[in-house]
Amino acid sequence: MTAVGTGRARPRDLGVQVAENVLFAVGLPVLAVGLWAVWSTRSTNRFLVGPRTLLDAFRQTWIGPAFADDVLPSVYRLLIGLFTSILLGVAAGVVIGRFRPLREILEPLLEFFRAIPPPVLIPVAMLLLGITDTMKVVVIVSGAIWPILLNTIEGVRATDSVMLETAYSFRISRWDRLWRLILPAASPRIMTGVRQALSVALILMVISEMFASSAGLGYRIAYFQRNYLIAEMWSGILLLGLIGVVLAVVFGVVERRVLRWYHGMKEVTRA
Amino acid sequence: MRKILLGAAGLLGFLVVWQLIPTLGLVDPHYLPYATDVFGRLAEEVRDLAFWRRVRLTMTSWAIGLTVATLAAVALGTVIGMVPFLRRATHTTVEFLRPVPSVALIPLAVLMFGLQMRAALVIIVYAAFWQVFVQVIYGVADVDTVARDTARSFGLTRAERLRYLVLPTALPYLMTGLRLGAAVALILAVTAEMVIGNPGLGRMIELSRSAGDAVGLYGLVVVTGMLGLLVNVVFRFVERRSLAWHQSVLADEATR
Amino acid sequence: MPDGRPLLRVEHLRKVYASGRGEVEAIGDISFTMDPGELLCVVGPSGCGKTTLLKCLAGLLRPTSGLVEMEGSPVTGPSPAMAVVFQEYGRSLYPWLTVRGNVELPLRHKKLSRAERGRLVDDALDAVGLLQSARSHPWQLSGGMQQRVAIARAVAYQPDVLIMDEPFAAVDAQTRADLEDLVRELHLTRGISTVFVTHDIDESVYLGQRVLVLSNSPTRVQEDLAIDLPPERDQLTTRALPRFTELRTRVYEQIQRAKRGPVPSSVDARPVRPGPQARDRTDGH
Amino acid sequence: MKKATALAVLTAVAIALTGCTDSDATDPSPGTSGDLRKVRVAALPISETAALWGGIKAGIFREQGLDVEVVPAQGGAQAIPALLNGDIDFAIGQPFGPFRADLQNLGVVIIGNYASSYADGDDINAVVTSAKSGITRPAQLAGRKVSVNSLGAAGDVTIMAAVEKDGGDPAKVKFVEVAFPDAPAQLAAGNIDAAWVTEPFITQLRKRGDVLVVAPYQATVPGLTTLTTITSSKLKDSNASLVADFSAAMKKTLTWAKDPANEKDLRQAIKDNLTLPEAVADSVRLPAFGWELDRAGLEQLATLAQKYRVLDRRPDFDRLIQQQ
Repeated sequence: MTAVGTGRARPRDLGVQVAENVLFAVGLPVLAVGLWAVWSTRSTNRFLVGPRTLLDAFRQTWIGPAFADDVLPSVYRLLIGLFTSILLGVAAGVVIGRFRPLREILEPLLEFFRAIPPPVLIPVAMLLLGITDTMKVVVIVSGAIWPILLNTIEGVRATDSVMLETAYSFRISRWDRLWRLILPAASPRIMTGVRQALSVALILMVISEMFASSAGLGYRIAYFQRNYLIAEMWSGILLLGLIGVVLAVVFGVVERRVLRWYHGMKEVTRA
Repeated sequence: MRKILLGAAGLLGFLVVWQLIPTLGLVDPHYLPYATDVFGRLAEEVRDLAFWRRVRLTMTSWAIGLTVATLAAVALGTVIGMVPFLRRATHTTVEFLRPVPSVALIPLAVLMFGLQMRAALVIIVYAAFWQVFVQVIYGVADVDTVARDTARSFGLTRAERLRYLVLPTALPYLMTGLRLGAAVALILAVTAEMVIGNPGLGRMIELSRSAGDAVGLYGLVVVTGMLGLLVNVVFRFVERRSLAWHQSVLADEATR
Repeated sequence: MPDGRPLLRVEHLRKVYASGRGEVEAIGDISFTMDPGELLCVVGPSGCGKTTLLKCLAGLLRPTSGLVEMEGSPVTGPSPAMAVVFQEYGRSLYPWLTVRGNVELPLRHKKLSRAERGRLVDDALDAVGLLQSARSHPWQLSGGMQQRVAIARAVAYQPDVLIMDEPFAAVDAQTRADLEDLVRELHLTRGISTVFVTHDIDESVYLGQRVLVLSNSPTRVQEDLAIDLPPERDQLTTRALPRFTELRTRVYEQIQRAKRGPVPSSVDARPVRPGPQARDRTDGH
Repeated sequence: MKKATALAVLTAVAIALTGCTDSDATDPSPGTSGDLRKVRVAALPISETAALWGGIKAGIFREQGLDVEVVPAQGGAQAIPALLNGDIDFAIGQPFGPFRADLQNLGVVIIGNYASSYADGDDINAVVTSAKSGITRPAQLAGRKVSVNSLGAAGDVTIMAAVEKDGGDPAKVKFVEVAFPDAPAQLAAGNIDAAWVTEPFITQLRKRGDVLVVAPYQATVPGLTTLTTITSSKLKDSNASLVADFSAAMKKTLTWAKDPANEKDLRQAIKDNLTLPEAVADSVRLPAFGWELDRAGLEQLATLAQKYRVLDRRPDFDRLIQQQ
């Protein structure tokens, strides 16, 4: 990666290289789990469990009907909320970003809404919408939309003036201007917003279920905790972590695809 | 000037719309109280020391959490960022732990620490840590290779390199991380109070909700928004200053 | 355009920008005409409003007063009969599209069959010698090649007038010479009418059939000079011709005079409110 | 410009702060607090806690040499871990908290009762439905959506028992979790068919025309305890005198609270500690306070819980219940 320490520049055996990469990737996690396993056999803390117990609990708790009853609805709401946020955030962001007076009128207001810690909107949503699935989705949207909206506005606003003039001079249609100029030009910022929205949405999915629910992942974890089902609770935390990781990976793949030009361009200018 | 006027007009317009919605009966005032009532209540609240005590409690756990997270992130981030071996070895672990939503740890924190502030701190620190840590790693990795080689060829020690090369480069990144971390820490400070029930603004929100006190609830939402805004503004200012300093230092070096 | 009417007619064009500290006159009074198939170079000192003039021609800016007429009808907005090549190729090509995508984009709203569109794109890319880079992204190409893409895009658009705004100001000398020859070649083989704005005197003489020298503040046409060099030109021999040197000297003198200020004999020179010199971003180097 | 703004804000704050009130401020404590032992007690922020607040204000705990701090807990879920790691010394909560803690051998003991429901007359909790639902008796709850504040606790267990007793199928009741304050709105919106609520919501709902279906405690285990006093076995073993003194004070407090002469003080305590509307605080029905545990009732509750598979085992009552 760096210029330093490239003493061994001669091409090495491919197998060795792959083995080394794998070792680096799994070395620390394996070591950590090993230490954890050893430690758990000696620990007397009743709120911590060993990896074996955790895995058993995970299998028993989540593989089966609980997956369809608790996990899928949660994930479904999360995805609906996220996609709604992206759709609304980008659409509103384009309008506000393109129209300067509107932007100036709304800016302080939007800054304020973004600054509200999203979980405090849960009680408000419960008041206005009752305890329904719609409310949970609305809560997710009302928290996740701000980073997307504000980043889209910023990205649209910063669309290069020469690119815009090019579009005007070639009489490129409104439609093409939106899809082939403004949105692509703003896409790096939009993706930044979506990445932030991802973690906010996940937090809100969990919290809204801890508050007002009789099902769902968040409710289930809180339920296990209330009943001192420690291993099951840990398995829920693990599952949430896995969902977070999967979301991050999927996002990473999408981002790399959508922003391939951007990363390529940055690499070229850096070189 | 025009911007300020338009912005103020926007805020005013929002307040008028808010006031009109219950006035016109679009939404029951029990669920969406009048803006005037909410701000009236707020005006009362800010004269109540108990209110400020709650603000202090929330901001104390925020400040402690952010400080602990930042110190840990800077220490770990600098070490891991400077040693390529560690960077490679920790990569998967970091990528796995980072997206874990910190609220997932709330039940665990409750079991471990019950109602103490420490339960909230666990969650705040976990969330804020990654924001700062990742930026510090970026910052340390951003040290110019030429500058690094120069430093080596002049025989600067590790400590000197850290002091004169790595820290100045990483500082703006750190400030960005700090801004992001501060916002996240506030979200979780309030969330923890709502869910765990340790005292502060968050618990007050939960209490207002369970007492059916919509006016108080909306007032507190406004207050948390203001706090969030304050945190954003202050940290953005600090970040901008640090960037300016950074660039002016570079310019200085160039003219010398 | 067999009827002998001018292709482009500019009459008493004036452009005043309203700025915070009063009005700034970018163009005082410009009049000229251009015939079909002509290659017209516009030169002038830095900050004389060349880019403003060009934007008025292209319909990107509305003149304060005066008239721009294209084939007998006034230009009120971007016209399908014109294509612009901007100086900043890096900012006028879209990095998320391939070379082919960039060239094809302006054709999408023209009512063409897919095959016809493909043929136009291929033809334009071939003309600038970039057919084999069609699937690359602009940022993967060198600066000169990127400007070729921009030229191909303009050519594929099949304009009646090609407007080029200091297109080669940001490329190195060798590339620049190649690109100049490309413009000459396109003009000769395809007969595209071209308005070429530059601040480079040699370039204007080498490229143009006619050179329009603009004066500074208020901007007017200082001189309209026909370039009577042979149509077949090349970098070595043409530039070595004594006539080339004469013309070059002539333009140079005019520019020096232009820089010194308004010509006293100017009838139209109107008093202008004092203010900072109008400077377009693109002219400000 | 910036400085001016900052100055303006400061001035505004300063003006706002002059003439401040302090709603948290407690009355200056009479007598010395020098040799008082500090005790932290977790309690729910509900009107039932009035007895504890009132007892403290009346100085009953101080007489026993105790300086009590009431820690508001969201529920047993937070209180019991806090109890176990020594963050608090005692907790007042529903019996299912200690039941479950005992099943996990966490070392929790119930040292006394706190409040119970009424064996006859209006009870302190009930299942309420809207008039148009057509539900009039417990058996009709089968197949309907009924809300309780916390699943897997005394609410759903006694409702299922009441349904079965009335000839309905308890397994067919669909329980959902809705906090008491949210239940009226949910009921009105039709998201649930019936709601199990406490006071003041029973009164509030009946006033708007909703109907009472059943008081499940009264219908199944009359006079069932609602809140118990718990501590950790560790504290009980290591500091028996503290537990004994606290128990003595609690006993006195609950006796004091039962006396109708002190009702005014109780209602004042509610107003001081909760943000309830004045009228509600004056009318809310208070439970039957008392220190003596009804072990038979608790065992019956556990039996029902086992029957309806809310608990998979039976708590060890000899270990769990240690009446002081």
